[in-house]
Amino acid sequence: MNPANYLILSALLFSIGTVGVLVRRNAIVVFMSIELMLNAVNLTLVTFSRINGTLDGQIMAFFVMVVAAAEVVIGLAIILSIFRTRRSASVDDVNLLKY
Amino acid sequence: MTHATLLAAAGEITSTSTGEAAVFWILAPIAVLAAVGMVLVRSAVHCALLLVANLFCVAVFYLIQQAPFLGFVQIIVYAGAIMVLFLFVLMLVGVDSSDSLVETIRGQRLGAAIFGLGFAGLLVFPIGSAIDGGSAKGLDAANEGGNVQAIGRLLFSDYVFVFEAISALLVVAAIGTMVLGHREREGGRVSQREWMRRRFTEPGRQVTPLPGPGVFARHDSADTLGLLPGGGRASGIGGIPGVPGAADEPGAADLPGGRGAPDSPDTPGAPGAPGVSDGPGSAGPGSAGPGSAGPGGPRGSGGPDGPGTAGGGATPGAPPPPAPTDGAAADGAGGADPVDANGSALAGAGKGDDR
Amino acid sequence: MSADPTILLAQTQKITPPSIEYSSLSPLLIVFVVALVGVLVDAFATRGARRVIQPVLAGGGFIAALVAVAVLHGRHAVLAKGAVAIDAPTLFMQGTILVFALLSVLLVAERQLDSSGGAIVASAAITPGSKGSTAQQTSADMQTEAYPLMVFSVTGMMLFVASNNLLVMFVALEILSLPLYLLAGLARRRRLLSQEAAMKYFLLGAFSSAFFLYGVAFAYGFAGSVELGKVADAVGAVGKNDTYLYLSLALLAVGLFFKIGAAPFHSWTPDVYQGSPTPVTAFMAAGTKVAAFGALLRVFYVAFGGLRWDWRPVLWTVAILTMVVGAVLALTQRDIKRMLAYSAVAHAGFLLVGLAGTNTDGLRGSMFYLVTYGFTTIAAFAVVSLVRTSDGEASDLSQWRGLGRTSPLLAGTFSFLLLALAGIPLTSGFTGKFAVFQAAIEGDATPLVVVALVCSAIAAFFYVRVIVLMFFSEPLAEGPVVVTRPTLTFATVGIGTVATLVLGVAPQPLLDLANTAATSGFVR
Amino acid sequence: MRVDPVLLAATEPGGHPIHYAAASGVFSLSWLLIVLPLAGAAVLLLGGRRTDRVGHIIGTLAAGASFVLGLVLFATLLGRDGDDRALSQHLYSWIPVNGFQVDAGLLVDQLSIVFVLLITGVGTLIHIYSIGYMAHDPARRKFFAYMNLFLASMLLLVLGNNFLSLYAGWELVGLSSYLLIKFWEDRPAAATAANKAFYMNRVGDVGLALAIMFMFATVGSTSYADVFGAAAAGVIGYGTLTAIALLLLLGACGKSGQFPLQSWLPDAMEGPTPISALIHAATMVTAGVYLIVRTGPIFDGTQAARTVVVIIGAATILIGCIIGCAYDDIKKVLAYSTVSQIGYMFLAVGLGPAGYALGIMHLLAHGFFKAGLFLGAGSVIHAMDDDQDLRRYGGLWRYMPITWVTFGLGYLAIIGFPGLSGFFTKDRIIETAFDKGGTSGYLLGSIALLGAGITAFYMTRLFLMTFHGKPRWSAEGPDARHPHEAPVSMTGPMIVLAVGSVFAGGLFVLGHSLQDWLEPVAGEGVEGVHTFSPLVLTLLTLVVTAGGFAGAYLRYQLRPVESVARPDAEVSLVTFAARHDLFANTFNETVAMRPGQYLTRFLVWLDLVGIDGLVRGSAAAIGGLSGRMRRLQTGFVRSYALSMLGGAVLVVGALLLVRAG
Repeated sequence: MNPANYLILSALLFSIGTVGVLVRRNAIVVFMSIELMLNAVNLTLVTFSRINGTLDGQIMAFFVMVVAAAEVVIGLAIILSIFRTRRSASVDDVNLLKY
Repeated sequence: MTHATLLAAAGEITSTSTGEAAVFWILAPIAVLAAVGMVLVRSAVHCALLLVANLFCVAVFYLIQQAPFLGFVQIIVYAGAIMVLFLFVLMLVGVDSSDSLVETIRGQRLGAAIFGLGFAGLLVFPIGSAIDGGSAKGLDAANEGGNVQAIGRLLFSDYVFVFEAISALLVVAAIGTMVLGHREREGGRVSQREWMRRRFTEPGRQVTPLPGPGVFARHDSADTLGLLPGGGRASGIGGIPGVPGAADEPGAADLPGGRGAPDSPDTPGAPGAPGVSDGPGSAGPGSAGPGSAGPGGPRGSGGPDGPGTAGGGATPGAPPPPAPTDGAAADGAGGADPVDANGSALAGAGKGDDR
Repeated sequence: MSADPTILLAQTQKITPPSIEYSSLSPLLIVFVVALVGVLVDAFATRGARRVIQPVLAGGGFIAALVAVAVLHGRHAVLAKGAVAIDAPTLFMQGTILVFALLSVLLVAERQLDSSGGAIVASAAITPGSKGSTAQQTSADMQTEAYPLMVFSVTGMMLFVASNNLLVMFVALEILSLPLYLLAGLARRRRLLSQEAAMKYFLLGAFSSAFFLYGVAFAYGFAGSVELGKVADAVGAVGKNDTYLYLSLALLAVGLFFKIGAAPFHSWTPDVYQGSPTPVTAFMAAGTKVAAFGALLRVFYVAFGGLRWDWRPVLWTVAILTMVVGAVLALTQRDIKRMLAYSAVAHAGFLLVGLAGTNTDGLRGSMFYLVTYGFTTIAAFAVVSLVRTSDGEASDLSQWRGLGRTSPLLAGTFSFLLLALAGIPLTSGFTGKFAVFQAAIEGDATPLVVVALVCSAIAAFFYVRVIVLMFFSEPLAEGPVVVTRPTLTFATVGIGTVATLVLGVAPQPLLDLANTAATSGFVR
Repeated sequence: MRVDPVLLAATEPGGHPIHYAAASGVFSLSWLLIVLPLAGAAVLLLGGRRTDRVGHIIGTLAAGASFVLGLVLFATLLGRDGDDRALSQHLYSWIPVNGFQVDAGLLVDQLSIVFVLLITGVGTLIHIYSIGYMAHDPARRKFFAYMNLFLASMLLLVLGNNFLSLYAGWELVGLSSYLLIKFWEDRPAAATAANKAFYMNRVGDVGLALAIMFMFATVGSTSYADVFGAAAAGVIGYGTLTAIALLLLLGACGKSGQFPLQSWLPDAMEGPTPISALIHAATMVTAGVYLIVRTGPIFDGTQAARTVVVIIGAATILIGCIIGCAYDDIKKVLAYSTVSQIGYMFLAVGLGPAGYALGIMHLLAHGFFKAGLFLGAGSVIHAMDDDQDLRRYGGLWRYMPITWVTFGLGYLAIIGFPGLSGFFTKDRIIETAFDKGGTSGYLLGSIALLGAGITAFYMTRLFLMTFHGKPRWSAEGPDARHPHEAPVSMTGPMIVLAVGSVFAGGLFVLGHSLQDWLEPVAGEGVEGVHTFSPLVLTLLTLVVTAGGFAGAYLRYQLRPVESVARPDAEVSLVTFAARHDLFANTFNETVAMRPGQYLTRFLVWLDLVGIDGLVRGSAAAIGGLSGRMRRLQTGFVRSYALSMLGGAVLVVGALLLVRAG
């Protein structure tokens, strides 16, 4: 097996993540889909790290995890504050701003 | 692994060990299935668990791809901490909340399918063609002194600037949660005596403990509220038969706060309890008509500029109306379709319904 | 890098600490430290004191950083192990960001808009509709964390334009974005809209940054490094399989296009601009645009300069789409902030026209345009925040009817700013457009300029429509009130308007500056 | 005020030496020409109601002062050598970076000073007239402010020494015109007309803007000296030059109401009458002619573009004339007559250097007589309680003798009565058109000649229906009219203009004075071979004109005029013509018969539906598009994400395609 198969796997995961963002209505699930995308990118980075023979990819994946953690904190806080107002975590319900 | 090491010593690897291939071909489908499942299952908690499964698979891939540090970090931090945070919030939001499978935006599913597949195709095929003849250098040389050590070394030499910069991000995250979650106490601490006094003297307060969710009124007494399984007042939901919002998100109001919400909007809420008075119905997307006739409904829809007033809420100068909390006002506008409310302001611009 | 033989001896050796030229990073560091001090102030100062200390601290920090930028001028180096590039374009854009941030801080610090004072919510944690949510609209408090958040965001912006490394760029993108997501949700009035803006901005921003990150990953896959210079070297090298390169370019572009609000990645712009507190909108419109464009320029010129004939068609398409969408959609807007948001989209398109020239002139034109646009747009949003009803800002266009009769000075100023946005001669809008269009013509992008001209003709229509509405309609009986005493907002409007006029009449010094910066070019 | 760098630019190798001396002495004050009215406008607009009482005086004084200064400059220019009469004043460098040279400055030369005199002179007169005309308007101050603003803009337009100043003036003129058309905004028609003028002008403006961009792209400068130098030196390719010229022409057509952008001009008559006289007859609409003469060096290089100018001019002459016959609204008839007279000017300037001076000459003469006619019309409208319908006039000469005389002189001037200005200027254009030679010469000459005939017809019709015949109004009853002469402030300017209409033409033509004066700018008018001897042609023109006059006289003087226009179904002219052989003899007659009438109707239709519809239609289409695209912004995050993913797919796909390709 060629190590680059991981790349294909992560491309698939990334795409599934994008579809998740598009079709799910629960804001938290949408956000989880974004996490899935980031995770797929991490897999790509680690694989490239191996292909290139440098550890930079792994370092980057590490940083991505930290960034993702910070993003999760902010994101969940925002989602929660909306939930407390509207009693709904559905992204479709926040559509006062339009046209 | 040893095979790979040998190859790496010889230069480059074009194929991995059989063991790795086996692991890959077992775990990759699981990872993909977990991801697909995450997109498809209704329950948000199931989604989270499937994502955890996916993260585990990927962690294993890290391990077999000479990234043991990341593999464990993935399990400990990602699957362990971040996903727990997700689950925690899910619990907060309502553990049994699940998405409706009915798509309300026209063309969204189709578009998602087309673009999703297209995007996957655009990524997978070029990558597939790029793989041929490609080779991996392997990390044996880099990991010589130990993966963790090597990463640590890089982190504090080449990447030290990013490492420093990322601290800003963490501070921002901390401030952010505090801004959105922390509420400064006003007027000093309220003593227990004061609380109890309020509990009994303020009109309309529930003196006895509230019934659990799903408990129906046993009698007509005002101190026994009839609560529906969703947590809303029986009378409130009764006013909006068949509202999809209420049906879709029964758990949406299944919060301690929601449960404790007093039925009469002019009484102050229980400590920390948000005082949205009308349950999930008026927040639901489909709550047109009677559903929006909450206390603030007429006011919201009658405002001069639809969405604007909706969020704006009570005007400071105006005498306080009996119940117009601005959440309720907004709900009213949301239900009454803000576009229609002022749709005729500009000819041809945004008239009609938004759905 | 890591294959360095010293690593092999790892265990026994100490890490040699990298030398980081802190003096050259001083603008960044000053702003960063100010942000951290701001956090401490928030923790320890009393509520009343915070509202005074924070803006002074932030403003002072920005001024100090501006001084540092000025001192650094002429530096041309890659610092911090290839993480940061300090060169003339970087310093130019950092200075620009700082000036805009300074103006925005003035707007945030404004306390005399109405009885409550300030556009930032008293306590974001209070749920709209709950007890206290009405009271907090008139409360004299504000969420003073907004200042450190803003300063953090400025840190991110400054790093974004300075990053010489795609990873740093990604981190900077997040540092600039996360505070903005939060700030978007801090409007005092119309909390629901504000929270909605925060949520939309956050979800879409996170979505787009995932694309950006994927692009970074492919760049790494292609070049083995994410340093822009090394990517450029790899682009130049022959015989490499360049699939990853093109994927990387495309995905990075998606992320950056999102940030500048180019179509079809623009859809967050109107919603977020409308919902956010107006000072934050102004800050976003001016600051983020500069930062994102700075990064875009760097990525396209430095890392992928060798591929310019390949990305040109894409850039053309996106530029045309952006201009058309922005100009056409602004026509039928009823909310003034939303209209300005679409105008921001159209302006992103005009900026892309300059970039499409793919030459030094394009660089100069874009930088100049960013300055002119930023000043005008901050002043315009500041004016918007001055026209109020009892319910907050009178953002609906119909409420602006006849404003020219009731408060001619304000309406006149706003008209001037709108004319500048429309690109009428003797305003900075004209000189800016002229600079980018000229660059595009030089760069053989004449068809693009034709489209741009048609779009600016369309755009002029809706700007003029507002002017006509203000001056040639009868005022409403219960019209909005124009606030009369807001010193800080007046200062911002004044500075923005004067800059718009001066840059329209005598743009030469700034053009010279931009020219020097552009000709000295990016460091690699 | 430093020394003009134009000199340096103009002596570069390959550059055609175009010499503009630096302005000194009194000429260094030329910026005051613009600043005076601008200051007037500023005082009036910023002063608010405080200046209500003296507003008209301030405005008039500002215009007058500008005129006096113009006269001084003119006199000083007269005292200079013929070759030394172009003075460029450098004001400041706008964007002086390498390859980005934009200097702002003023150019006082033979051409611009003539325009300055016209603009400020007629402008001042009309300011004076407006004092009386607008006396009862509560917003008179604003009216004067806008008029001052207009003067300043127009002066900027003609005085700039580069295309950007010209463009700035061009846009400002459009703005003030818009404001003035819309002045009586409570009339819906005024608002509509203003918007229409705005649309149409934008179309033209885009042309001008593009032309400037092109110039800048090819020459790297927008100053007249550099651009003309480059054009003369052949630095600009023929194709580019033609494109620039055609785009300039588009701009000129928009502003001057030429085919196919003419239809805003008659609608613009919704504005107050002094505005119609000042802006939409005498000055602004001639900006197109100015532009073409000014950019003569560009048109010199491209015969194709010049041909287009000629064609547009000729087409517009006919269209204006024919439609002019069809209207009963006094101001609209005059408006179409303006359109057709400007057509003459376009025809003249399209004929090349030989015609430049003629075009300007006609422009100046037209400025006098058309302004006079409009002011007279205003006086009539004033007297008839704001009724503009010719069919309800009649026999007015008795009641308003001064208006009758002044209007009559203007009328005689426009139809080319021997000795009056139109006779000198229009005849020369017809002559030059014939002299062009060949088939095209005959064709153009014939059209111009025919135009003269039709002009005589409809102007006579207008004149007779207004002042002669039996009154078709009554002094009693609910609709009682009490026509009266206008106050002195109104008749004064009318008299001055009438005198101008009588003598201007002769003054210009005598001893080739204007031609010689303009020669350094416009180039030498080569006295070509005459197709017809001037005498023959003059007689021919007179005959045709007399024919037109006779036709109208027979129809509208000897026969009663219905006070209500006949419905279209009854083709009045044709029945009439059938009964009267005499009438059929005249040249006009053949045009006014059935085909003519169809043509008229078709042109009116085209005017209202075709072009107008096109412009309006595209505006509506964009509006509709906007309304539809707006729906895409559904407010759902997921839709936005979908569009982003779509965009990502497109970007990735496109780049992979580029890679594969």
